[in-house]
Amino acid sequence: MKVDRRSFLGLGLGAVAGIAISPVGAKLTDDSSIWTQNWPWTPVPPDGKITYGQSVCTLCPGTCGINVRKIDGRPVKIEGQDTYPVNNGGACLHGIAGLQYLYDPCRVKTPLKKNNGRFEPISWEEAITLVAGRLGKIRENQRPDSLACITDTNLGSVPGLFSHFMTAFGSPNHFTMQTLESWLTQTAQTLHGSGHTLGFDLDNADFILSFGAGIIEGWGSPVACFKANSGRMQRGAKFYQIEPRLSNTAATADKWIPIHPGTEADLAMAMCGILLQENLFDPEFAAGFRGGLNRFNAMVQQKYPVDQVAAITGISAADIKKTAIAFAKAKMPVAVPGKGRGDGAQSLKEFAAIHTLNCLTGNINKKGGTFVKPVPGYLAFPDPVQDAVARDGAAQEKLAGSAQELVTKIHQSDAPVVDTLFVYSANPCYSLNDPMQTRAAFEKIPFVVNFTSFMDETALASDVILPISTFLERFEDVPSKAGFAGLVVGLAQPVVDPVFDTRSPGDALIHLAKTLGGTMGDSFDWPDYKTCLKSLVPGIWNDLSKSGYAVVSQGPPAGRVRTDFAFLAENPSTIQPQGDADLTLVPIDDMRVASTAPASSPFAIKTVSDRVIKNRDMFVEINPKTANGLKDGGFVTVTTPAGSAKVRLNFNEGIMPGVIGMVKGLGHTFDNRYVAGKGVNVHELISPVIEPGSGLDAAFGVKASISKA
Amino acid sequence: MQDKKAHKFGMVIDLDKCTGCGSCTVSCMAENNIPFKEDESDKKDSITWMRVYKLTNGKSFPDTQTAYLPRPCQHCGGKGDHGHSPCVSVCPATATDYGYDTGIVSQIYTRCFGCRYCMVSCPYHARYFNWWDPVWPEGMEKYLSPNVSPRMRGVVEKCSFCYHRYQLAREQAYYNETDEIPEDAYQTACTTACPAGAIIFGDLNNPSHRVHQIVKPDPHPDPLNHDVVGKSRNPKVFRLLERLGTNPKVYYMSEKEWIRKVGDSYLDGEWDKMKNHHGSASHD
Amino acid sequence: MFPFNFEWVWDIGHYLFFGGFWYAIGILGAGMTYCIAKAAYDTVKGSQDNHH
Amino acid sequence: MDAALIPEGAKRCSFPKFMLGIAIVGAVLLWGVYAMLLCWFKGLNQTNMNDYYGFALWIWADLAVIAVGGGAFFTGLLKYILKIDELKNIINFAVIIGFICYSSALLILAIDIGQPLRGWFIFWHANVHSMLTEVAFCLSLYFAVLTIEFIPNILENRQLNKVPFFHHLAHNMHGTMAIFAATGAFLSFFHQGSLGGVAGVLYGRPFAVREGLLIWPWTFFLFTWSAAAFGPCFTLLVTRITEAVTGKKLVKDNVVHLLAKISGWMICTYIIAKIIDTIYWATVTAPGLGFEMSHFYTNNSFYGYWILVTEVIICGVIPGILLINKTTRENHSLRLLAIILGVIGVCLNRWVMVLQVVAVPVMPFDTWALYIPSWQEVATTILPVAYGIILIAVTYRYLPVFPQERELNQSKAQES
Repeated sequence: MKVDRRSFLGLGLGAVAGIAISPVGAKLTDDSSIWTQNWPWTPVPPDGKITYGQSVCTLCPGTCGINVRKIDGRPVKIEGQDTYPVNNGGACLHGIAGLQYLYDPCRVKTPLKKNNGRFEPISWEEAITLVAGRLGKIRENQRPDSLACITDTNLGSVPGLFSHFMTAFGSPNHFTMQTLESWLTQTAQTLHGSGHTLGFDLDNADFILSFGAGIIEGWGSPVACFKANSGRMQRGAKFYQIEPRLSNTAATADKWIPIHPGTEADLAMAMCGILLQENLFDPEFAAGFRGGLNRFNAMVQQKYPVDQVAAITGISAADIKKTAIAFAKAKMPVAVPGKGRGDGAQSLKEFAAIHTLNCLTGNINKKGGTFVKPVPGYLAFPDPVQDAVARDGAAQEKLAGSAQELVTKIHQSDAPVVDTLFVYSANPCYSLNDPMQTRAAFEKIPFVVNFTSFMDETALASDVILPISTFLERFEDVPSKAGFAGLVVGLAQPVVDPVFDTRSPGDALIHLAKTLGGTMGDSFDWPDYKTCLKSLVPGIWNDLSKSGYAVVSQGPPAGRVRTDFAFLAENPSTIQPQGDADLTLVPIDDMRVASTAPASSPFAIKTVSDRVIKNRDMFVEINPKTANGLKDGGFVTVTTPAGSAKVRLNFNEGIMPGVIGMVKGLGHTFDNRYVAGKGVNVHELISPVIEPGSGLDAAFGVKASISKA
Repeated sequence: MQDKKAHKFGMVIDLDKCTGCGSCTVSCMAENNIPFKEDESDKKDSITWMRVYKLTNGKSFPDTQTAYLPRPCQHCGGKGDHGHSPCVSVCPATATDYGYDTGIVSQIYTRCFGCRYCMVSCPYHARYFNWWDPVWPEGMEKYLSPNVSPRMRGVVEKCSFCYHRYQLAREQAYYNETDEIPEDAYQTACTTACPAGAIIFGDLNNPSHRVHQIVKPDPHPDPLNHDVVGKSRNPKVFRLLERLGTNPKVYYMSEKEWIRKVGDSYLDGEWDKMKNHHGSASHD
Repeated sequence: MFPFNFEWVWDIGHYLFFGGFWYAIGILGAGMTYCIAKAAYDTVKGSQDNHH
Repeated sequence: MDAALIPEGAKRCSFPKFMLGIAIVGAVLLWGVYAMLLCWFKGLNQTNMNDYYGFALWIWADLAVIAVGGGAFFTGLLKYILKIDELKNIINFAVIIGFICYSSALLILAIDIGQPLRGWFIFWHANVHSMLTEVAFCLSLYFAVLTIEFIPNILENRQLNKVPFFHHLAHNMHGTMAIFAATGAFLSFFHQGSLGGVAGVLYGRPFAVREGLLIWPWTFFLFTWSAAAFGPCFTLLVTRITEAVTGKKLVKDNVVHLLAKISGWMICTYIIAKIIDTIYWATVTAPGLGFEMSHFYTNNSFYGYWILVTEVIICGVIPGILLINKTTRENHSLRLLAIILGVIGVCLNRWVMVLQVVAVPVMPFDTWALYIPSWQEVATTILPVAYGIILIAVTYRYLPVFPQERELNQSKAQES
């Protein structure tokens, strides 16, 4: 057949018409829509049986009970546990995002050994043998005290096991990071003798005078504090917040009293003076005062006259007086120390002065008061078995008063101070002031063993990494701490099998001790950590295993409390911020940003305001009056004696003129694109200042200048 | 099966208790399989069904005051509370719908073709578009919940008042052979997460529920603006942009006048005339 | 679009909207059908004309 | 080379020169196509739109091309229904411009939606209460009408017209065109209106919301009216450009003057309505919701009162007056100025009703949101322009678009 143009056109049109009316088009159209609803790269979570697992969150000192919803054994959601006596339902954002830590891109998946600056995977057996070999040599050289250890806290059986390990090994050099709990213990020890710590009955107090404590910024046990804050509104209890910046806590307070940063101790001293002068102290409680109340009184009257303190603090004399009197006249007043989360650099003087206010009111160990309570003693550790080498080593003097002081010492010394360092659940290379110095110090330590779940800054500076299971994958006793009034011990339990080749830190230590053998093996005569834990908590194991927690104490502690004024009567000097620039830079604690280890989760970072982080740049808060023609949002360089950083300005009418603030917990440098590489680590701009006497870092801030970048 | 009596699920958020901690936002993200990107600092393309806004009274130091306002989808009943929410009435493909039995504004992801008209219609910015395909870091997709399907790119999503929890509660009620869904059997993820107890959720139609008791919704239209129904008779309680007539089911509560004022727009001097007007009851 | 779509409601909105729609479709369809048919008819008739 | 396809008696440039022109514009077109493919395959993250700017440059482009494409329906209405016969000399071109505008609008919509493969849900699962549904239905149908109106012109191509069936089809379609045009006018009225309704029904957006008649807010009528008023301006403008490019006079002055005069009166009446609407909105509607007018025009770095003045006075009142006044209308330069201002005015109006609507903060603690389109958005918006130029070039070359072309240029050819 001859195909001419006309029939060709006809055929073409016919074909088009034919296809158009056939079901092919409709079918393809329908298929396309179905395909877009089932794109293979969009995950479809498998369904299954719903079960729940209970555990305790250990991401912060808050120790909240959590409830994990699982689908066919796969955890899908963390929520607060309604019956847990710390948080009573509810959880903070970090805990709720806990599952992101389980699958975190920078989880350490297997033991690692550093070889020429690069990590290579090794087996657990190899790793333990490697560490044991090193430790064996140290003992051969009769220098067990050259093993040091930094843990996040000293409470609970796992830090206890590290302590046990150190003692058995023969080293006094076990340090903890500075936490609110360590401050409180130190304060209680100074004023009431060792073995004490402080708790605050915020649930019942009727007047809370907070010296910068971020009651809703993560201070203490955050969820418990949030609840206390809601509760006090319902009760009509008064809440005064004294701090340089209108924090969220200050914003919900009945009264916000702005104060020049770092002068809180002076204010507290002046208030003590007013209470003493106006005879507003409790004579009955004062009967237990020791160490020179009169001397103390004379000193504060002389050194902290209200007018002078008014000038120092920037609070009017009338306000200081009014506040002090209102506080003293309240039925159940509580003065709360610990700026922000309470774990930053502060001074013992400040803590002691503030707590002295509590002591003067006499509202101690009463409902709605401050609890001077014994440090948790529920753990029954057997005495470690020491050989001669260990006994000699353990008798040596402790190298430093704090982890910060240790690091400073290592950094400054030419001779090796520490041969081997253990780090557990802490990130000193990030969260100590001047982390550059910390990293340099770590360089100088020949062998760093890190027990960690995450490849953080300190892990990167370590030589061997022993990957630790997260709180969702292991057993651990978790005592309440950080100013919580009672003592609740919770049981963290595995809600899921370890996702990677990780172990409980207790198991790792037991394994290590057994490999070392000898008295070390004898000291760690447990088959595994779970058995060990059971034997350590004989009194409460039943409660722990049955209900997941044990209430060891609640309500006011019994017994008389003695108060020793010797420390304050000496009038220790107030630590001044370093430098001579015009502005004072202070770190800001933001509830949405985790400031210590582990770092924030991707979800938490997602909630952070675009006035804190924008793209990769970070903001500093500044009062517009202080900005001197610089623009809101503009780039500036902040310079302090420790260093400088390029940041953006965030005009905030809620920060005192002359003060600039930077959120703590950002500027991580490890490999996690969701969390790290955003902003600046404020610790980079602050050098540590060791407080004489306490050995603690008291650099609460630093003098800074800003200039257009 | 239709419930005998229609529910009207709603929320009261106590802004004085709200600490701005962000737990509600994270709980919502974890519950509803909301993805995250490397950079979430552009809040205009960051999916947060529950977003917490920071409020300020605009005064300078030291009189400045701040507060936080969590903003889920307001589940508007629309003008006159007839179910024609701003978004539902504009969706061309019926991909978002008003549940007359629950008062919940739903979103059908597989129906939505991404025209974004609903987002333009919503003055609360409660609606979010999936500009990207959701991607989880390797292995992290294991925590995804099967109760809420992850969304594909190119569709709009928003808070559903955790509708899947309502379905579970209804199933449970069915097993228990009752029509009644107890107040605590259906609570949204943000409510249960809030550590400050600032969020209260329940049935606004049920006098035994706390939301009803706090809000005391006025069943009659506001005599000043007939589009507004369900105004609170509690002088401390307000709704966002109530004057537009969107009739949200999310109520806010504060003792502070400046916070209540910042919830809506007022002409100069208008606030003082209007602030004490709370529904028809006050005129009785 | 069609009464068998589940979101279809027999209400005034649907009567008016789809009434208008199907009416317009009808007019256009009928008009084009007429034109094509008439053109075909004219072509057949016209081709005879061309042989004149 | 292609002489056999060129209309009889018409002079056209050489084929290589023509192809060179097409190639240049084609390059721009390909750039647009590349951006379009990026948007389809990578998703709308290629744009600078965000959750505040769900509607942005594309929706503006959509509204603008439909507004200026309104010349087709309005000229059709005048020609076929009101029987103003002079307009037969420009109707073909008006239809082609309309066809380009509407096909562009549909293309942009296909790029704009997040799930293009499900775009047909708007028909299948139609929500009759949505203005956008009305837009989609009327737009698609009216595009069908424009295609029907365009077909006879195509069939009049010298070669195609030799096919008897096509010849008859073209003839018959001309005969029935009044019915199609009437349907088109009806559809246009609704979709132009519902595009206005898109903004007007947004009662959550005090900047956009308007009271109205039954279910239709005032913007519904204002949009229809403005499309009818300014559409012919665009037809005249494109005609003028085509004349400039080809260097020929293609439409007689009396036709141009007539259309310009009609457009002028439409603009004047529209702008009076627009001014009344603005005053009512600014003094009654918005304040009733708690908003002072100044809220919408201050506290941001772009949207000021200038935009209102430009849209209503400079690009509304002025072109209206220039076009109703015989002297200014018949002055070449002033007429050109008027139609350019008119086109800018209607485009600005569409911009305001889309982008300023979403830029204005509504919650008292919200902030202004400003936006700059990404290159992908710009390229895909220029794509239809390139496509339009090519289509006009091809149709002008091969179809008898301008019935007066021969007459107007014969004398000229003889003179030279």
